[in-house]
Amino acid sequence: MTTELHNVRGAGEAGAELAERAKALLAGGAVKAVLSWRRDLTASRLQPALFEDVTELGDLFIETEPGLNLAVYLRRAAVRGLFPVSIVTRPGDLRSIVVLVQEGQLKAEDVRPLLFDSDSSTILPGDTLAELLPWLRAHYPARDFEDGQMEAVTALEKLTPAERWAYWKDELSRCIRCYACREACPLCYCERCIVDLTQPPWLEPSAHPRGSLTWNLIRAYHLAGRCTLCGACQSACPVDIPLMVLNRMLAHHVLKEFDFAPGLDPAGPALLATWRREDPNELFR
Amino acid sequence: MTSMAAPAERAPATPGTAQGFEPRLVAFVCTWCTYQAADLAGTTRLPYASNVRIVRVPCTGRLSAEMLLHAFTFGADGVLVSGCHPNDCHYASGNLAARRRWIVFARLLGFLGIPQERVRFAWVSASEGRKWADLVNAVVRDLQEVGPFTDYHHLQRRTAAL
Amino acid sequence: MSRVGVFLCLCGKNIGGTVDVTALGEAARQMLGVAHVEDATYLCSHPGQEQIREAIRTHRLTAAVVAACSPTMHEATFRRAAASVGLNPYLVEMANVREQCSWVHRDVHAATAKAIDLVRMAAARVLRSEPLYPLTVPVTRRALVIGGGIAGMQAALDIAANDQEVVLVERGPSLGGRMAQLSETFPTLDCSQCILTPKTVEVAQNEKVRLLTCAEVESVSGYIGNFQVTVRLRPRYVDAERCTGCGQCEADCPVGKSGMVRSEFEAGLPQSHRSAIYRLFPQAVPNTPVLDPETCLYFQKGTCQVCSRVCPTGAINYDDQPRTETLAVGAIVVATGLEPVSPGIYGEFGGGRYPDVITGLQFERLLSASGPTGGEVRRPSDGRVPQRVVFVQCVGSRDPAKRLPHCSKVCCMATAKHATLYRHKVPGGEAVVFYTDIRSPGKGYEEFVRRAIEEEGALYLRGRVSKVYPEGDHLKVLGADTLSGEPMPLTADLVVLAMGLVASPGARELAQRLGASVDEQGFFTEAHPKLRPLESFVPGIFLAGACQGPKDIPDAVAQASGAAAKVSALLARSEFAREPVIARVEERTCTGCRACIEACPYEAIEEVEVATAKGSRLVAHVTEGKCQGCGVCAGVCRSHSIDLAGFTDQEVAAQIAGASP
Amino acid sequence: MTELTIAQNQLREVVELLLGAYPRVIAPVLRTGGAARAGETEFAPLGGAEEAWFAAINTVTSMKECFLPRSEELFQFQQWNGEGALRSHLPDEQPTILLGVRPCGAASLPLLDRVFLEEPMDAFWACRRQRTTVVTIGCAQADPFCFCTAVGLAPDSPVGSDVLLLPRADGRFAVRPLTDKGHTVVTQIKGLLVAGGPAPLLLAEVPQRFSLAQARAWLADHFDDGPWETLSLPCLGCGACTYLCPTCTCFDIADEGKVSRGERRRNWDSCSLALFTQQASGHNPRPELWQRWRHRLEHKFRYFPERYGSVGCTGCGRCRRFCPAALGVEDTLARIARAGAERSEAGALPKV
Repeated sequence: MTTELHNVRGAGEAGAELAERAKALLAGGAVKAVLSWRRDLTASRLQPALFEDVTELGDLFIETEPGLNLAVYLRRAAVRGLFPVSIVTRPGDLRSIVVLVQEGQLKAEDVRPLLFDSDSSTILPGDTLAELLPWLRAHYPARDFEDGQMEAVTALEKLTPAERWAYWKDELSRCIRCYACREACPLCYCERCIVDLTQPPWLEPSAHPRGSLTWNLIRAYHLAGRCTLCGACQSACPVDIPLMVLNRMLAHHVLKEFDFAPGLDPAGPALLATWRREDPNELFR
Repeated sequence: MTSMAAPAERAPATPGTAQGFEPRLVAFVCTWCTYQAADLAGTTRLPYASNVRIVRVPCTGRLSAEMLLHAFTFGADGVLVSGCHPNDCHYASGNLAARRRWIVFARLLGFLGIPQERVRFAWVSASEGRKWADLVNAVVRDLQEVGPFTDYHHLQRRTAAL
Repeated sequence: MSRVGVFLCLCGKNIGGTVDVTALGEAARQMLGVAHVEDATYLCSHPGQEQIREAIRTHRLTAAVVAACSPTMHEATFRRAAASVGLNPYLVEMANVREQCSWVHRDVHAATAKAIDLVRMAAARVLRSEPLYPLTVPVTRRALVIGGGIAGMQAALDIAANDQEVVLVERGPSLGGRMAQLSETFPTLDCSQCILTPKTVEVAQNEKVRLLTCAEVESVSGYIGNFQVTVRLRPRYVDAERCTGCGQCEADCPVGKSGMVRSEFEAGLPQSHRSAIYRLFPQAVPNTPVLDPETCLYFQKGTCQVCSRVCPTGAINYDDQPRTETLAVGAIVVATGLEPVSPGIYGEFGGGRYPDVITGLQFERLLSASGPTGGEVRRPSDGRVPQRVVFVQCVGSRDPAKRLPHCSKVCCMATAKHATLYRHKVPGGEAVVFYTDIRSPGKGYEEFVRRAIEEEGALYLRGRVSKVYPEGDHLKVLGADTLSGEPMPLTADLVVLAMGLVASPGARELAQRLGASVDEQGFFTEAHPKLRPLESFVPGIFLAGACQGPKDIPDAVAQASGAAAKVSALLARSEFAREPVIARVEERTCTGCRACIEACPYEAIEEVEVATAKGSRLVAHVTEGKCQGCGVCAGVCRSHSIDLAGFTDQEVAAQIAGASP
Repeated sequence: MTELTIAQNQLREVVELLLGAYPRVIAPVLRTGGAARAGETEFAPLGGAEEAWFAAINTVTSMKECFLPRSEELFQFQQWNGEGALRSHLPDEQPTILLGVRPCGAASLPLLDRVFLEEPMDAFWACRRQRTTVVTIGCAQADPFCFCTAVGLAPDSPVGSDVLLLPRADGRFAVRPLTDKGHTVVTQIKGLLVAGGPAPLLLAEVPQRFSLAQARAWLADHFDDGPWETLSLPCLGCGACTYLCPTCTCFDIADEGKVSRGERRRNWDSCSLALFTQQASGHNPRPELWQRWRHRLEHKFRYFPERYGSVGCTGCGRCRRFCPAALGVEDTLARIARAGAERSEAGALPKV
């Protein structure tokens, strides 16, 4: 059953190149460690791993499907102690690193990202944010909304509010409040999540439908203009809640309304901390 | 502890007077513009629906999305946010920062299927007592149409008998 | 244990006539934390206030709810009453049951139900309130005025008149600003220099005013009452202590004799020139010349040194160095003025290309008795007296296409003045004015314009000019009379463009250093367009004169005096008290994401390093003196790690929950 | 020897009979909706027999939830000046049948009984346990995450079940009532049962990938010096494994509403979450993620057996199957068991 969901991707050509690039960085002393994947106990899924030794790089794998975002490990003391580190990323992952830099959580010089592009199945040239940003900007945010990616969002938008409410009530009632979505998100780095605040208790901590609905609503809202659509939250969710539908809807909304796309400019503004006089005013009577 | 007797406080529980459903409306207003407009409606004796309960803050920029949800959690059928008109903010740009926030938040609520009648936003300046009265009447009327927000209030308890 | 007292005001029949105060009192008695309930006919009266004081004492109340009129009306009254018997004033909360209840609802049942909710909300809120104490901020009793034009000088003199120290910083070598360049002033046509010079002298002689010329503000830190300003002083190369202002250096400078360098003060008129060591104008204050190393032969080629040889007092110092000085001031007045738009952006008029197409400011210098022509109107190309002058208005004003949508306000009057003075000086000459609308509000202004038209014979044409080009030794002006709809081609000897006005160069950079903001034309933004026109967004930084928008002399002077009054009020005490409604950071949970820093309209939040168990990290820190208490930071903080005293999360949450039974 | 059997394709008829006999029948149902994954099931009260779905290897959330809901109201309260009132909410006592549990799920019940039925006894747990009959279906299939055999269980373990249905090679289940409640069930469905001759069971192969003894020995020795930071590196510190775990019992008590009126609820809580051990003083005895991962292992494989005599794990594999980072207790146990084995050979602490 679940083995199909987390396919192990063979190293392949891109994998071989990745190993070489990682090796060069590690052997050359440019980084102290490489954050990538290795196979788990039964070779069923890939598991994050920190490689400090060149001789171990034979175990290095790359997860080519969107899912766990290794950038989440950059806040770990064990990893920070090894800065600068190289980190294997997909575009959404790399953009989350850009947001981390923008929000003062990370210094650009502490990471040497390697970027896997699933469209071309290649590891792109360059291993610094500065080198990789032009490629990101050339392809994003357009790629986030092309092809069938907006299908689920559009389908929901065609429903009546009552139908949408029923849909989300059903989906979100499944939430067990394990916060895997939060812990898997590189941008959910709050020292104390709003949901854990008890004085005042803004959000109900209980896994009843209302508590779970408000939790998931606020989670998405707190990522508005920040979420880089890496998909880590949804893939982490043990009960398979379609969180990416919410995230993608908001990402598309802020692009349309505010011409805003996160994770492309480490010196850019934060969407909800800034404003423009020409922001739309239709909502207000 | 005695039984669940209703305390005297609860006697006149339902706001408003008219027959039928009387929605509970919580309004978050800034102290410089809309609160003054509500005062002006009072000094000019403009009658309007009694369903509104005002929470006063310095600036609409002070409000967070959690506060609006909190109002629903505590029984509101609708929420209204109102502050100074764009460019008239006492704090220069607090309402402009708020505007972005509410555009995004309202979009999210709409996508979840919460009817737009339940969360309203307006700019009402200190001189617009009439606009305030009309606004409250209009919002209350809309809420009467969409009915009580039992979808949310009664969502709490898990129905599956596990 | 909290003991809340609830005080219900009947306000005669104002409240009591609509709200069933007895039922309200009974309901209030059931509310959690309420220890005492009483009512009165008029709580705001002296006996009413005494009733509150007495109840606070007798029932040992720890907080109070006053259900009465709007807090705008009497919050201060009741808070004072509570404070007088030792209850912190911020533990008094009002429930607005008059303006927002009894006056707007007629049904007793509904109004009473609402009043109960409002009292419950207030009681729930005040249970979560905490005592707050006024913040006191020490004040450095010295002001800084930036800009030595008429506004800056007026502000400095007015502040000094209150016996307060002022430092006046001027970028140029001497005082006077734009006004010094004007020939006569509208609508009285008195000589600009004549009324300006006494002011400049007064500034120079005032013991409370310290004048720094060739000086620019390099950086500003701190906040209201406590600014640290670093000023950069460019070298003058002339020792002011030794210089007697005899003018020998200026007269003998070979650069001046060569006529190679046009005078900036003369608005770059081709007839004008200056020396490499010079004063802007003869009456300049200070009267010490300044040496311009860009044009000085010694600095450029290593030769000459004529000035040093001819100086009778040995005041020339080629080794003079730039230096910086840090000033501690409590308030800042910005008076950096304006400048005309460059005519070059209107290629169709040929300004800057054809010598006889000049700007209004250049025409001022042609008219000025101290100007390059000695006050005779002679055209730059050949020195002939122009027989027909065409004045074009709104060049660089009211032009959204050039991103100059604003009206420059003074040009209509300036052009009327120019036409009048031209007609005085060249009695047979024709003055033709192309105008958009004539804007002449101001005392005696409209009369002045009418005089120019009716008595001085200026020909006013409502219309636009599409092109100016040379034809022989004349200029062809392609105008159109928009009233008749007729094209109106004219031949002219001289064309004067009434250039639009924008903020002085560097205003935007200065605003950044000050933390203030400017609009698209570089004009400083006032804290409120109607009610706080003299204040910038930054507390303690005030605006005077044309840095805020185009202004004529009386407006600039009036605003300067107003700003000075604000400064003097601030500097009158060694510390000032302010409302304690400010933001505060919970450092333990702040992640340093910078959202609040970006969102704060006042730049009141900065990153500071705090020690942690594992080293240190950056968190937000609120500068109390800068924070204005809007709470935008609190609204944007995802982890709610920044809160607003007086409107805390706890208080607002309790109030919201209190709205339901 | 003969035993009671039923055809494997007659399960729906069983459900129908039980629906007639018990007010509440809970069984795995196919999850509707979802983002990406198909074929997953969860326990839910059945509206009709057709809803039951026994094809999945296991449900996503464990059957624990039928006894310890993710969130439940304990009582409602109200207080006003000087007075207050409570209204308690014990679960109903309607007979309930829980059908389609796997042996690794049923086996957790005796473990949890020790926790909840100890004094002071948990009335909510006791009530639900008392009313519920557990019908377990042995496993004909396993996936790479199943590891019941490593913790002393098997695809046909009877522990905790009232009735055990075991797949036989002849396409029938062997039906084995184990308790009085189980016999009652058999009576209810006796019309479908046939006495059959002996036939071999067709059970899943669940390889034993580590030695529990070696892992426990290592745990006992390396609380302080184990390479915990390395072992726990993939762990994100979420609560997914604990919430899906059939033997995790931790809960939090939360009041919802306001001081004057609200309800007290019991919610699942997780030792993986950073604030789980946060104290009012601000002190947190397990602030680091690796400490929490260590605690989870030590609790299940050292403290639990020390106190109750058996490990607090049934090898269901959910913690690894659904871990966002593909970690899970088996991963760590296998690594440390290997380390324990190598150590006993080489006498030194090997790299994990």
